[in-house]
Amino acid sequence: MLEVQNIEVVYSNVILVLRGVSFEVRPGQIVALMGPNGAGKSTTLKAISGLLRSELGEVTRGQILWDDHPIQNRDADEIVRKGIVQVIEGRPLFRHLTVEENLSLGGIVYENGRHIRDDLERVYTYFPRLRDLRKRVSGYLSGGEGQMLVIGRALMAHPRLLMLDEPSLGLAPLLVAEIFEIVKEINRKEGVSILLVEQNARAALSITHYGYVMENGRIVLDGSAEQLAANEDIKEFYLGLTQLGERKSYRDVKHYKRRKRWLG
Amino acid sequence: MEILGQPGFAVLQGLITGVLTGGIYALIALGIVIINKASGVFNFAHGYMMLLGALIFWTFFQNQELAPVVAFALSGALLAILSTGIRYPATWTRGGRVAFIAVAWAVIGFILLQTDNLALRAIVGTALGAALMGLLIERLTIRPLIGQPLFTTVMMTLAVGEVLLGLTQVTWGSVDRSLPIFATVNALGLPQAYPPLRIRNVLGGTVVIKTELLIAFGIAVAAFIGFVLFFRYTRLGLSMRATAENADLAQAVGLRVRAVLAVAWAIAGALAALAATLHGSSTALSITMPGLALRVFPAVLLGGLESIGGAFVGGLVIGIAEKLGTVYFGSDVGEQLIPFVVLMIVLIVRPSGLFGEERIERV
Amino acid sequence: MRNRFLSVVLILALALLALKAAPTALAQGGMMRTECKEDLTGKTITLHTFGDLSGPFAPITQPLAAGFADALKYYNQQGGICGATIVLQQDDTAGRQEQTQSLYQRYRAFDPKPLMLLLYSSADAELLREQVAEDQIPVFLFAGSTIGLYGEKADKPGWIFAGIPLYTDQFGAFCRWLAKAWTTELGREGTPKIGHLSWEGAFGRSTETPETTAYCAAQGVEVVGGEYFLPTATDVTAQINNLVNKGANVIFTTSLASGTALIARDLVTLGLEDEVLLSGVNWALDSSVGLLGQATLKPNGLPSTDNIYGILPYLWWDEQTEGTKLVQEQFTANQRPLTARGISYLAGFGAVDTYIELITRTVNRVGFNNLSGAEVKKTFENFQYESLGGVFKYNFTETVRAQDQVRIARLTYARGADGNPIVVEVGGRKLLVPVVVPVTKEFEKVPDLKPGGADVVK
Amino acid sequence: MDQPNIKLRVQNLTLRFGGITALDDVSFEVRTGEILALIGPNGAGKTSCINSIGGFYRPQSGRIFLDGQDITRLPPYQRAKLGLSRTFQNIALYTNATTLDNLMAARHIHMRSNLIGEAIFWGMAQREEIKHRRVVEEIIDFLEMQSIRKSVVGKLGYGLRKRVELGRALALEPSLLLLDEPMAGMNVEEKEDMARFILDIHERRGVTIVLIEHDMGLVMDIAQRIVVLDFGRKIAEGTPEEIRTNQAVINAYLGQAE
Amino acid sequence: MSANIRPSGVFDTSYAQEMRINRTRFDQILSAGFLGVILALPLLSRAGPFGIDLVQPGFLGTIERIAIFMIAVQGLNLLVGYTGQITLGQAAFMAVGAYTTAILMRNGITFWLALPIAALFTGLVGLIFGLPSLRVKGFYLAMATLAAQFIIPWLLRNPLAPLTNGASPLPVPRADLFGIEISGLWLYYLLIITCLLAMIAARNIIRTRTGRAFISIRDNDVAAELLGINVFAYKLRAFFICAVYAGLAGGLLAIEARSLSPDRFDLRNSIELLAMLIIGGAGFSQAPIFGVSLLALLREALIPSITPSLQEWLPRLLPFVDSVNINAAIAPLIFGVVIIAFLIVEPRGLAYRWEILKISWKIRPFSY
Repeated sequence: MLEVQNIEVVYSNVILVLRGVSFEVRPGQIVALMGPNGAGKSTTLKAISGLLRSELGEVTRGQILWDDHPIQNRDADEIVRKGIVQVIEGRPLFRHLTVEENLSLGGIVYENGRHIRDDLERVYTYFPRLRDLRKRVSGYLSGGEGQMLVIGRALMAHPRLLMLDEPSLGLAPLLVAEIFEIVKEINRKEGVSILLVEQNARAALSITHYGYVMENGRIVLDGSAEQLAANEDIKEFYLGLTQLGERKSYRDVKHYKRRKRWLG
Repeated sequence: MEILGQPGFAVLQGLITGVLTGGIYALIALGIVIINKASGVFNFAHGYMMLLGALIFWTFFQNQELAPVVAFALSGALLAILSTGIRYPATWTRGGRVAFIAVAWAVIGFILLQTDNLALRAIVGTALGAALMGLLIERLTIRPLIGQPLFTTVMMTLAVGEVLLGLTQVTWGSVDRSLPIFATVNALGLPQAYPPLRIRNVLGGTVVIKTELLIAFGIAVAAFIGFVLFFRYTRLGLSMRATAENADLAQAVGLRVRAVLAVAWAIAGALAALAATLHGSSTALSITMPGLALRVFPAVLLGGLESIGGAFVGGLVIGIAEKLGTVYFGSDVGEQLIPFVVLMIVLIVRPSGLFGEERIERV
Repeated sequence: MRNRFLSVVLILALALLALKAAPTALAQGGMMRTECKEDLTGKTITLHTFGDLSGPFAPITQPLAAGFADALKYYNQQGGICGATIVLQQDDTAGRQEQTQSLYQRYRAFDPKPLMLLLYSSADAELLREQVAEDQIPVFLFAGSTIGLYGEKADKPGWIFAGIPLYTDQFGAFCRWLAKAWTTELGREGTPKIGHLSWEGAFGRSTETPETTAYCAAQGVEVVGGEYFLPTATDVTAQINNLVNKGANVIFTTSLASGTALIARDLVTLGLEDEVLLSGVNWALDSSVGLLGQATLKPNGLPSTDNIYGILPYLWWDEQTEGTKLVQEQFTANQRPLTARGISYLAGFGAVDTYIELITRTVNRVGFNNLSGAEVKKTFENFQYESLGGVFKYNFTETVRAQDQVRIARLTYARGADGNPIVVEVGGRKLLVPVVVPVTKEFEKVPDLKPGGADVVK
Repeated sequence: MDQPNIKLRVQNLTLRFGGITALDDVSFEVRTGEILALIGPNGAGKTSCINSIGGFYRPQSGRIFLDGQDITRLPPYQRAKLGLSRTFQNIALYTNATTLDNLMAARHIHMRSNLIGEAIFWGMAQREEIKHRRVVEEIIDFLEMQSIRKSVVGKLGYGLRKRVELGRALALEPSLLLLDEPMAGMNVEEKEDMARFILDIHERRGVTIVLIEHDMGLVMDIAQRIVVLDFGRKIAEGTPEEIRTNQAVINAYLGQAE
Repeated sequence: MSANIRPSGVFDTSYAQEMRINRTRFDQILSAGFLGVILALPLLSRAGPFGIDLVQPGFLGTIERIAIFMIAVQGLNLLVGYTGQITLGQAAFMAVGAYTTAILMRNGITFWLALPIAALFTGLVGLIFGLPSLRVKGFYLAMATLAAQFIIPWLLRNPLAPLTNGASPLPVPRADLFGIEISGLWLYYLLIITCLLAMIAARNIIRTRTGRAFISIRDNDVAAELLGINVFAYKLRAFFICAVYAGLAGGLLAIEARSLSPDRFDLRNSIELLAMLIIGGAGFSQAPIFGVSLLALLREALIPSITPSLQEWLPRLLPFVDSVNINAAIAPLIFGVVIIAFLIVEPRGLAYRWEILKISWKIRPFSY
């Protein structure tokens, strides 16, 4: 249902960030987008969700199809209305508003606003902790609670595609597992497709159906979760395993590291 | 009967007048606060919006022949602009929207053309005109700057002020105008201001309460209660608070940030016109009006830039400080120094104003 | 809209004819213009002027610009200056001193250099005082600034000449009259005690000086102090209370249009309209005050601004003379709005007339080809002239740089034959017609109250 | 009173915000020349602890000693002068300045030039500028940042920004370095680079390091001792091996071993 | 900005060389040429030695004021653009400098001593009004400085009236150098050279220790503090420098205008100085050059020169509007519209656009 066809993104008319990225997300799928920092993963998400424009970026070539209609370079709020919601990296909250107000804002775009009560209840069933915190000013939430809140807020808009940017960033191992469990549950119960950008390849591959690896603004590798997990390069660079399948110690990293890059 | 060396009735008089003029200050502050709340922009053009708004009111109030036509055109333009931003029920067809606008326009036009009540017509016409002014300012000058440094936008409001000044000059010239709205008609057929309320023999003298200031104060109070409820309980109010805090994020969660900003500017435009008209009714409509907005800045800060209630309290505090300062230290100290001294003290004691939101900071 | 204003003006003219106390005694004969010795047909002479058209003083300066425009049109039809066409070079300072400075630098660089500069703000004159002297450009100023005319210590007459008396001198003349008229004409008891209540700034503060206070005391009038307010003020009751508490029974104001109207209004609010006499410099008697003051009526049904006393150093619109008739005709012909029928328009018109006379005399003396600022100044320094046939009377000398003949007058409203105020209708709103009535019939010389002046009480 | 080999001593630290207790009577020591890891679940108070040591938060009670000197009441910039330096969880670089300027700014406490000298720039100020530039260039070399020397850091990728931040902390020439999640959001390869840099800093420059990190593999590999916090309390302290098997830690934080 | 993009063939072989302000030949020629033209302008005017009349003397006055306001705006740039603090009181600080210079000169102290004393004194006043920056941030700080903007003129008008003539103007004596009166060309060169020195000093401050501390505070004050910068002391230092620049500009304005009044330093002027900075591009050292030139030329040269023709044909275009009203409206309308246009086209300021232009020139013919 989402098809990204060979897009190029340029910032401030000078900086070329994406050099022809193509991939697709099918209904009900969880798709992961992996790759090192600066590969262009976040930019790809922003290109889809229309958030590039506030950063002076622009899709200059290629197209993004949503249900076979092009949606590149549209306004962000319009994209949200079409059913694509991005959860931005860094867990941005309306810090001076309460948890419940934050959630309501997520639902404000949903045409039948009067169902907002039901929607809140639905979010609280996924994230029971938010119910206890609902009158709390969100600026005082911890990282994990914040992550729950932003995912909950996105759910309020009844998305058909949920895009998560680094949900595990800076979270404790237990919390990462919890969040990913909920994401999986949301995918299963709501039938929401999920596009996941994640550094934590182990966690990502544990829940995804399909994955793409990006480097330098290009897709360099793709495959099902199983295929990727079995790939030697993925093992070494993203899972930290040696050829023998054991994790190597960070103490043993040498100065003359062997670097391997796909393509160039 | 003396209070701290000054005649008691004079002190009381200063206090009462301070509270009442503070009401007008508060309304002006409210207009500035609302734009700041929605878009984070400190609006230097507010004084000029006041001038233009009040002159629109004057035109409707003064002119029986031309004004209805102007109002009719105005309401059409306003509806046309709004129709691009209003969210209709999704099921409406294009024809339905056109019909809706046509009916709305006809209703407004009917009120404007039929009524003999100058004041009613002026109020409707001004509300439309001032809201249109706000919308146009937002659309033409503020919207192109979304995502740009905040100070650029603040400077833009300054430039807008200059343009508004030029426009008022072209259209109305710069002579002072009287605006007797709170008045009856006397035997000669002249408008006669409502007599002030006099309370005799209080603290050794007579204390008077200007009726027009009292009415203005009442309107201000009503406006404030309305806005507090608006921001607390309506979806639009919530959207505005969200947009003010983080416009990029608001857009990301799907708010129509532009529409929200446009509405905020329209409201501010109408508020500017209201405050200016009330002020004009107590003295005169003068081209010096924008200077009044500058004098209200301390009130805005005193209350806190984002606080509706704060704007109200700030307005009153500045009003009272001015008048009591005048009673005790003379006008050159009272009106020109005291408000700023009060501001300095408050800012040092409470850096984000009396009711401003504490910044939530984390490292 | 135009037609309506026109009709208003016609109604006004009729109303004025009905005035019972038309002071015809003051009407002058024909208008005296010096004969030209040289025919300048085909030439152009520029009148240079800049000032605050869009800043804080704009309410009063806009009709001035209208006066310039209409006078220029009229006099050019009449043959300009000995046949030469008068061209207006006009700019706006928006009340900003940098702009004044920069405009002046442009103007002084014009080729040919301006023969005279027409200014109307005290601040501009004070800023440019030294510079115009260096560049030898005389200035005709429509404000009464002591420093501008005579320098910081008031001992150096410069290149600036004022069309109205110094504000200090105006105040002195008012004290002198007040002392005499207090119990007799005004029928008051006790002694007059004046409080100043004026706009903040150089203009508003110009009347409250040690010299004026001492002079008034010598006349038997006590000055109890001063209070100031900003043009944006909503209310001056606190200031009035302060002055009254100090014993003031007269308030003297140096402010324009809405400022004076606000004081009048708050006097009524406080119920002091009969106890406290409102008075002011020449600007306080302007029609703008009379129009604005109608929003509040006194208990007797007349506007709050009825019976403001003040200084009238020129003839007023209602005084039937050839000059006022001419101005009235042009005013009507150009369909000027009622709001412009004040001192500014009159001053603008008179200034053009004065300029013509000034240049004519200079041309007669030195010839067109030798015209220069220095020569115009020489003419100015010995300039006895009744502009517009006596509407403005000038008597400048080596040491006297300001107009110095005044009457005391009163702002009131036109009455019909039945003694009731005349009500006219403008655009659906009913209005009374403000008029200025001289209280003293004869012009008198003002006391000289600049520092070190002849009448300063030691 | 402190033994000479104690670099930093945190004594009974308690910190509250409003009603929330972020740190509850926390005490631990950092020995000179060791790498100490501070771990714990989110909201356990790790960052609050670092912020208290750095001076950004004022604890309600408890004391902090650096090299035996009580620094509890010192403002942050004074602590920096005593050799304390840190990086931030959410990168806190000077985003509109270049890498070079970011590092040069951290040389602040080592520079002596005065305003007038700077305004003229000739002589003293210029010589000093060049002297410190050399130090900074060494660090740039050390962290392999030559190619981004003059890039505005706001435009750099996340991993590079983390590295610039480490460089800036180093430019202070600290004796104690506080690293708040230096490897968050990195993939394994980048983590390896970073780990190498941290070990090099530790070995070659002899800097004592306090490290907050969630990646257990990494912590276990490079830390010499570990302090575990949960709900503002210290629940364990010891070598990686001891922590790995500590039941309280497993319950609160690690969950089932991966 | 990508300052590392340079034409190929330009290498630095020492740190000193790399630290130069103009590192490429292009930059050097451009700035030398620009300065040359500015210095040569008066020679081409009527007052010059050649007696040719190419440059209007009025235009020289405009350049003088541009030089003066550039100093004030550069001070503002250090505080607002580099340190991230906001002040709405720059005009009031200029007033302090101007009045101090004038009062000292009127008491017989030579201009050459009065000016530095005034600048330093203004710096101290700036320190006082910088004190709220300890507690207050952002727009609240702007408003605390707004208080300065009202309190200082009030002091000048009321309690200090015996020294300042109150609301009335204060004449300023002429400055002289070894008996030569500083006026005309001398004044022009004095102002240009002072401005140049002030610009260089600012540039040097920006690129050394203090400047980096300022930038640290602007970009991240918490990090700056934790990394050893005494944030409050440096904020105060920024206020001090800002006020010293304002004082310097004020002192020069005193001898240029030769007559001072408190009205000349009101809030409008402060805001306009800020507008000059924003339009020029806050945080770029060339910002004052662009911002001040644009606004001053617009107000003093462009608008007056097109006003006559507008006065001619606008009333014909709008016959139903009184021509008097049109004349009064021309200046604010044009001024406002031009600023709006510039802000929309280049919201980050002209200096930013200039940098982009230079880069695209260097990497031509590629657009990226």
